[in-house]
Amino acid sequence: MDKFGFTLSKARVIDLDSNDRSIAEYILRNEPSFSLCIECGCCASTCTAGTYTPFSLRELQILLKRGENEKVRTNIGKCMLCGKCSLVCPRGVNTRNIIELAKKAFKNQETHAI
Amino acid sequence: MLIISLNLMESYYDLLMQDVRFEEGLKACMNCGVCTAICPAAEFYHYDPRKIVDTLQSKDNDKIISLLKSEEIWYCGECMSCKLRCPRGNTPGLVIMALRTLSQKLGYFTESEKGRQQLAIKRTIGENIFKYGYCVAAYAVNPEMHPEQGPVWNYIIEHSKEVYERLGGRIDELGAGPLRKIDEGAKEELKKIFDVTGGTDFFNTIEAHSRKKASEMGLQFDNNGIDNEYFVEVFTANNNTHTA
Amino acid sequence: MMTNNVIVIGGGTAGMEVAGQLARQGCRVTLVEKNPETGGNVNNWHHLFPDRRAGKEVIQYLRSQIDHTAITLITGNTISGLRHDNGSFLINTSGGDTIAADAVVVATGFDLFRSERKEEYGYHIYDNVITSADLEEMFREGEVRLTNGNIPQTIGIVHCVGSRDEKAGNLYCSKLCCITAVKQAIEITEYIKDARVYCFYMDMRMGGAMYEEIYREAQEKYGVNFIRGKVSEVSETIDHKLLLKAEDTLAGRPVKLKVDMIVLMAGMEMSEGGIEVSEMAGLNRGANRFFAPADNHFGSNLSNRKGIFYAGSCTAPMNITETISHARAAAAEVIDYLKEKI
Amino acid sequence: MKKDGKKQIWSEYQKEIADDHFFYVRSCIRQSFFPGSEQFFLHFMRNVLGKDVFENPSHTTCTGIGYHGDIVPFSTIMTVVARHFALMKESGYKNIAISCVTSFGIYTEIIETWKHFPQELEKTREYLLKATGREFDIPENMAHTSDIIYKFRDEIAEMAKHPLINAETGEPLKVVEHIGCHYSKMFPRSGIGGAEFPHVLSGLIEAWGGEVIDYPERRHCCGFGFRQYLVQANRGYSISNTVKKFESMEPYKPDLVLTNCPGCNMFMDKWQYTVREMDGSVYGANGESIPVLTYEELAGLVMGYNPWDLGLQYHMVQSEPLLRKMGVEYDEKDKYRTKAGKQMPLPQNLLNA
Repeated sequence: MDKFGFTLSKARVIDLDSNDRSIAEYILRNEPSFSLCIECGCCASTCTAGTYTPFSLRELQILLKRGENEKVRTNIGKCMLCGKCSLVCPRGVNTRNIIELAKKAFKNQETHAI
Repeated sequence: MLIISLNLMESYYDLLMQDVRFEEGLKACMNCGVCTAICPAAEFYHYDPRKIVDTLQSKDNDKIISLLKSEEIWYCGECMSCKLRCPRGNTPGLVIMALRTLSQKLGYFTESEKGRQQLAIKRTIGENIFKYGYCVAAYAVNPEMHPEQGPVWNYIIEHSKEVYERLGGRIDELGAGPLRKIDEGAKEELKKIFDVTGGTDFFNTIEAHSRKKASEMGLQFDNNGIDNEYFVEVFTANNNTHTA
Repeated sequence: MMTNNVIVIGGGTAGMEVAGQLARQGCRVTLVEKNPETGGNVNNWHHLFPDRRAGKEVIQYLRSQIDHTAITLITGNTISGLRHDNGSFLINTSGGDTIAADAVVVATGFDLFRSERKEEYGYHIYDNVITSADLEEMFREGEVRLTNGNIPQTIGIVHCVGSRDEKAGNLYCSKLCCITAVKQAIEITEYIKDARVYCFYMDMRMGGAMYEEIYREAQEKYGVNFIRGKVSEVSETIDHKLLLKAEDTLAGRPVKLKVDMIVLMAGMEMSEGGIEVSEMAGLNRGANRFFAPADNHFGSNLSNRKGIFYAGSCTAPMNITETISHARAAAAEVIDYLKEKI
Repeated sequence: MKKDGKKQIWSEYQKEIADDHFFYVRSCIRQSFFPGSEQFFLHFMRNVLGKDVFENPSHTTCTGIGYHGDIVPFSTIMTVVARHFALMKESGYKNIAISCVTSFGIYTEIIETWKHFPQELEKTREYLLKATGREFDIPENMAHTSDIIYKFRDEIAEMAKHPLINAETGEPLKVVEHIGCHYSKMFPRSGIGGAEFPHVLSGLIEAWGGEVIDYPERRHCCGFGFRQYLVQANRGYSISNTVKKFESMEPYKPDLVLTNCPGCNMFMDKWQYTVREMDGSVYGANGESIPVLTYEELAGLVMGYNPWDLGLQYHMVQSEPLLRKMGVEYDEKDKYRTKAGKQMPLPQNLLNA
């Protein structure tokens, strides 16, 4: 806190012009069904992790597509990879594989391999 | 003090509906997000007016209670930009005003850091109204509480007589003119209007619930003024969970 | 069967179809069209959903429908009077003719929403904010270009312009704009390699045959981005790009995006010509300003006045398939009416 | 950008503004921070145009800041406003001229509420009678004082000594207009030019020779946010929103910001100081801050009034860069003198000084 008793705030707006969408593009190349989501939320409603924690697979996919990677990175570990999401998806999205790929991409990013 | 005894079966939605601003502000939301898109509060706070309106139209009592006790209903700046755009004719800003009024009537406002600030607004702007007949008057804007006004404000307050005199100001003088002293009769009428319309009760309600909360928090509370621990706490506290 | 005279008001899809059907059933038909040419709104559409048939082909089909000796076509004329006299209708045209008819079919169609009325989108103010109809014109000319001649790389498509919007005075869904957006998004990516297209929608209303499949194709094959949120405002940046603001409602946060071009999916409104006819003939209209059929289920071609029938999108937004079906049903109703009358 | 589209919109949002006989109500913020503005308005109306503008000394705050700070109930503010209408009726006036945009928005909202909920009007009549014994009529004509300056903009242009033209280059000055949210966003019909492309200030700028800057965050709120400024802990909201606007207008290198709302004027002026203190950011060209003027101050400058009688020296951002561009001759020695001509000490650390 500075001499004024308040500070500037960071904007929450999703800025599609500056956000990094390389992880989304990587996932899309390796799992084309990533493009098919219609945001119905079936994955999130069947998700075991989502039942007990504020974790939404539907939102996670949106955030990846928008390049809001930090928010995904801090949450993705909650997924237990049970695969029920893929089972219920009406568009045949392989959500489980998307999670695996995202984790891999984050890891690669950390080791500068992407 | 204003007491609302709430029948357990009574719905908070119906209570809100008694406020014409709520009736005017909430018709039917289709979650399009035009309000949030341009909302100055959504830009910086964890705030989404669309979600608040959607929660309210669910009429879910528990969810409405949580809202009344929440931080988020205090994030709106009441710029009313949302009213201009809503394709369903809703006004999230008016809905927020109704929520804030009810939250204060029920004493829920002291449950949140942002809500507790109502005492600070009452003790500054609210007291100014009775004392001066103005919400804001130069001599009530203390440079110490407003360092952001910059050195020019220190200067103006230090030399207020000369500064305002040159610009036509009439501090401490009756009659027309800027910053004129408002006559006692007018201030008395203002006070009576507050008494008759529930404004005084509303002030007292804010005070009573704040006093109670101060004691819960173990903070010193005076019945007047701004030199007490509770006032300083609500005026300055920021737990840094409100913004990104 | 006795020869009956029928007047059809409006020479677009519905009017031409109903005229052709009636002529083949033995009626003498006068078809009055306000524009110099027949075809109505379809003239403005280069290609059509769902199969991207050329708009011209539909026009050709419709013109062949009215190529009949029993049809008199009067173009460049509006209706200036309509009255009922001794069991028949007397209709005045703006050209000064008076036509007698045993039945009237109103096929006045729709007007495209005037997008400048959504002031916050800056149509007619900011360069490179265009409508779906303007884009069809570009497709017809074979080039999608910005006003400075450059090729746009990022394009934003705004759904629900003038539809589902109290501020625009239209509470209803225009029904065709979602699929138009998807069709045009695909076409843009075909015209401009590597173009990034973003559709801002409230709901994807893919209720027609093949619509959902095309939507899926747009996602899967063409990489069109869909963001759920109504665009709140458009502004111009110093480098002459357009800044879009919406909420990404599925992420629960505001979103902004700079694009080169914005395409507004203008909705459908009751035509001005239709409103004039309704006032002249005392025909009821609904809260959406379109003609109100006598019955929503069994009488969508019937009006509140005996002998006056409706065909096509003067009663509600309809696509071409529906318009043609509705026009054929109108012809059947007219024939029934004329039989009973005798 | 096509001007004709805007003209079309402006033509659709014209409102009737009375020509004479105004009942004037002051603004808490304008009279505290820009008292020279209100005084110029009254001088211009009364002495230059010869109009009748009456100020009843018994009028008070409308309590609008308290209302939007959510400590004043709706019934209370409706009755306070009704009292002003009663004073107006008693003084024999039918046209109200409102100095504050928050007040203007509130008066508009209240009258609209009375139209939709007639029981609220009846209740207000009862409350006012009970509390004060007064009765009121709803004004026949209601204008913000910027509407009135807009009405007489061409008269001002005719008298202009210093049009909004760079005296050295002959180029029009680049002016950012900022309209207070409560001027027309709630009720677009209540504002000249509506809410998306208001003409109330851009019309002044054009009439006086300047060029209007349309920048992406033009429509965004100044950041006041009532409680978001009134309470220290919340001021990050307020300044962050203002910064968002300044960052958006910066590339256009504006020569000045013109406002019609006293709050906006104060924030856009003062926050330039605060943000510079916080992180060193400055938004004008050549490392200068951007002067922020009220429409009355600008009208006064254009007409050739002494900037120090208008009160420009009491802004945080000093206006000398603008005065030089406009070719305004000013007396540096007169800047900090009392009414009687006595030299005062000089303030330190102002911007552009």
